[in-house]
Amino acid sequence: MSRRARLLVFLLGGGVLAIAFVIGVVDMPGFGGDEHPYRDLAVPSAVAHGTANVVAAVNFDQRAIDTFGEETILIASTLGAVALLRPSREETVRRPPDLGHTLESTRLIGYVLMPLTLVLGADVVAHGGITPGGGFQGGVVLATGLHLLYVTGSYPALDRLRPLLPFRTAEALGAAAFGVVGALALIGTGSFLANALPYGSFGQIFSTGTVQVLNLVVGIEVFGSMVVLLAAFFEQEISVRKQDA
Amino acid sequence: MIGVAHDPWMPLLVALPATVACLLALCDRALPRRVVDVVAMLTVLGVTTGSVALLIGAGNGRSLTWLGGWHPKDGVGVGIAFVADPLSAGLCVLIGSLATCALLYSWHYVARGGTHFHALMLFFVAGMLGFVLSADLFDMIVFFELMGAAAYALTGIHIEDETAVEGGLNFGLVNSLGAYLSLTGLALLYARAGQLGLPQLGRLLPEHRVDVLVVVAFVLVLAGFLVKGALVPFHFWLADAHAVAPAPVCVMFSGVMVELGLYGAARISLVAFGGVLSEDTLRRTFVVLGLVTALLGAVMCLGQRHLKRLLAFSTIAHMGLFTIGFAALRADALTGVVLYVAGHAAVKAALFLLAGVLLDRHQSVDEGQLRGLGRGRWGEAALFFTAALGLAGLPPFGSGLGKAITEDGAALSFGHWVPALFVLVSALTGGSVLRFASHTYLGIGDRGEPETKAESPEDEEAESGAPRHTPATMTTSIVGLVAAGIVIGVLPGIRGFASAAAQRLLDTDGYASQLLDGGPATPLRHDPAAAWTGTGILLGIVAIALALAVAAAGLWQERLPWLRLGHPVMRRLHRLHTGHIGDYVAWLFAGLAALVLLVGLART
Amino acid sequence: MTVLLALCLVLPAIAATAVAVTHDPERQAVTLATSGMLLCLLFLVLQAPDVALSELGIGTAIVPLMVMLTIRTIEKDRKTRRTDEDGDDS
Amino acid sequence: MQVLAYLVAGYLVLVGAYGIVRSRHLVHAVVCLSISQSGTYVLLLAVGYQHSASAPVFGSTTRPNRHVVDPVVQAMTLTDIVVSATVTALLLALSVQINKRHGTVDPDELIALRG
Repeated sequence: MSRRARLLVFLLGGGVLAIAFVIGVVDMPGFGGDEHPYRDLAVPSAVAHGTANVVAAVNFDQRAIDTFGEETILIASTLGAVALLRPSREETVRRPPDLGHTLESTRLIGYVLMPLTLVLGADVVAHGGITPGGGFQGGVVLATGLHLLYVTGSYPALDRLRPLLPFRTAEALGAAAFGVVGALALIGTGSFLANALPYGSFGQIFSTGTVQVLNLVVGIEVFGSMVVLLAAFFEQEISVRKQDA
Repeated sequence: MIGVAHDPWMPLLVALPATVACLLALCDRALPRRVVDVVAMLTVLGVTTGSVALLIGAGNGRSLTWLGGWHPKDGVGVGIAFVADPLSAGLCVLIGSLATCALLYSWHYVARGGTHFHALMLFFVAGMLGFVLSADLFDMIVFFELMGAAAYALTGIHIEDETAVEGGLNFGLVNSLGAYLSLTGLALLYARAGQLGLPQLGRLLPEHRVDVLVVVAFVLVLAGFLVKGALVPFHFWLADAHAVAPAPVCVMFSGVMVELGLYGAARISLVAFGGVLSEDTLRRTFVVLGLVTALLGAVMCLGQRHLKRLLAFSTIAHMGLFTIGFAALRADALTGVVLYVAGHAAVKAALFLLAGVLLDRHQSVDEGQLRGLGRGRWGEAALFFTAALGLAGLPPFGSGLGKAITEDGAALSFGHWVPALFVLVSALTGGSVLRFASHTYLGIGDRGEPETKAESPEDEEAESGAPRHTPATMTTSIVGLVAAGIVIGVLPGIRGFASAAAQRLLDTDGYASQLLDGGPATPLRHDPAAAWTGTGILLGIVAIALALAVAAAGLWQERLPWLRLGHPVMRRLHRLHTGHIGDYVAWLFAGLAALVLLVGLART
Repeated sequence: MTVLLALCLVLPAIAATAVAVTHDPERQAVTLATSGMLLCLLFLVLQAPDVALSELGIGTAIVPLMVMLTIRTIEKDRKTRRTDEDGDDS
Repeated sequence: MQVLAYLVAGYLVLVGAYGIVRSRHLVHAVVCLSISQSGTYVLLLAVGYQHSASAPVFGSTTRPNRHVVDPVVQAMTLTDIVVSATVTALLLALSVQINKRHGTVDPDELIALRG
């Protein structure tokens, strides 16, 4: 279709759908109402299992299979992206040229902030069950913290200081561990991904049973896969070249 | 009284392939190639035997497990359930066996290093199994995304082939947009019902007035599944993705992934929306979708010269037939659809693997270039012609039996145009494949004008550097699939299973009572119609005769001038399938708008 | 419906419109990052700290970085392709 | 003003799709897809919101109580943000390879190649 015809078809379809959506939305319960039946079930179940952060309880305890699916999507997509970004037959990977020049101030801020961010990320992962955040958010903070190296130094510095094998191992073992923990819970208590560990007193770090274990596992996996994913994009951009011959 | 069986081991069917895939992802470069093949094959065989055990465990009733031990109390709960009724367990067996054939075929598949082919295939299998077993709407969408992510990567895995990467992107973008629209629909349902499980939604939705919100939520939730099921006008991505994906991946796409779209739409429409949308509304909506899809797919299939694209449109046409069979909402028609899906999967998988063999040997699957190159390979030609006749509904084949029973049942709901349509579509699709086979293996028929713009560029990259003679693993998987196609049609036990699967799908009250209250399942009726009938065999023969006529017309079209009339229509339809991502999204929204009007009007 | 909440709702809509209408590749990453930041603010106001932190990490840091790297790879490849063509023509 | 949040969510989904339809650059189309998905986050969180309710995290100062925002929608949105990041990464990887093979990332030019 021509651009104009395509726009017309879309506006027609989108318009009718938008009108139906608006009419439908008016019948929905008002914004900000206090009628949330699922919350009234989820909050006591989370408290019963000693998990202060109810979102973490829903993610890792009550609807844990969703998070299992999510982590499997993460490793499957990272694997797919790495496979799609591999150098093709007529390309080679050359040592990245060291041509970046960074201001002294950014270099200083980078070196100061990097360890800080890594500690913050580890803290967000560790306190997943009791404070906002958790395995996934902590893993992302850790990955972005590591890439401060790229901002401060240059890509060769980043390339030297983060060998990929440990991160690929972290990613694969983290994702596999999620299934293994679920299977252990199945053997232990007879239902997959059940919260099998004893719950201590409410609000403590280790009082949330398998929620804390799964948080740790997801944190490791997300840290690994984000680094591997960004490394694939960096490599494609900086060091993959067509063979000259 | 058949009580509900608790089977807590069910989630291992999903966890096992995912975990093995993670370990393979780590060390598949370090391990020798044969070890990776064996590990992947063992995993898939384990999954298949587990699915068969699940099927036997479910028997004629259902087996279920509440994950994490979160059982519902008086109808509502926080947990998610995995349910295996005969239909979902049967689909798990289909997924496992197709994956086994695909991996057996790719035994000599020298995928370049670093492609993680086997790990991605195992993630793909895990995603499909999770999707089939889950009884929670959000969980289905999560596994829908997992299935999609692995499929996008597998489609574009041959990055040296420019059509593969483009097909992968079209496939990825449209399917993801469909999944996000399903999520929007889910948010609307959650706002009203406050629960996410299918049986819970089925019980809570009727407590509110049936209004525009229900219609919009129904259409939006179905969007992702209609896109995956390649129903018109959401089908455009399928031809692009199938024409370029490697043969073993196409086996999984056409064999079972596309059918899962219809399975998801069926399960949600019956269980979640059964109480708010009348059966007439569902009938009218799905029969219109099925009719348009079947006709467009069959006509487009006729005009294709690229074998994989031809088979892709044949899949779209058959999806239309399955949708009409489902739309009848009758147990006997659904029994036929279950058999038809199984038979079609076996035959279509065999044809895609044969396409892979041809692509391997001649680096092209274009009808013009392959003309006469297949002479002398009688074994391959025999397999090709048998599979093509099976596709057209030859009586001993499962697809023939499925077609006969489906058109018989659907005719009671919609009238006698249904058998005519089934015969016409089978003839057009089967005829196109027969024409291709005759051109390639017999070298007969007109020279035909050389393809002006070769559909597939000549230097289409060889799929796998396999040696010129076809290795044994490839032929065994193809022969196995064709044999399975026949066994499905002949073995009486399979018809019993199909009848149980159909009745359990329609028994939505039993589904809800077994899941939420642990009540007994209603006993099944014995369905005598699920067998070879006189009219069924007769219609099958007519379809074959028509298919041969279509093939002959295609072979010698220069001598039949009146065929010229069809060319302008064909050209306009062909120009509609542009491959432009903007077009696909525009058609997606136009289709959804039309569906909202159709469902809205059908309801009043 | 406080004024703050209404403002926090309208701002991401404006940012999203900006992203949808800017066709210039260089500015894709920046507009996406601002849209991610505004969404993060909205999620904070909607009392969803977990989601805000996650949107901050993904929508503002990692996805825009990937978008920027992809665009630079594409532009670099175009430049080398153009210099090769100039090389052949001259 | 009861439905402003829902309308903004619907608008985000539509404007993302509009961006894809009008796009001249594949990366722009992928970015608009993630914008369209952020519409579902806003709709989910708007459905779960409750006036003057606090975040669903309890601690030493806030005793566990029911007067909190719905945590389930937040868990669902978290899962979708992960899905958004990963699908965007896959589609960006594909667009890099498309540019390598076809020399262009403009959908109009891509279909001109295919004829």
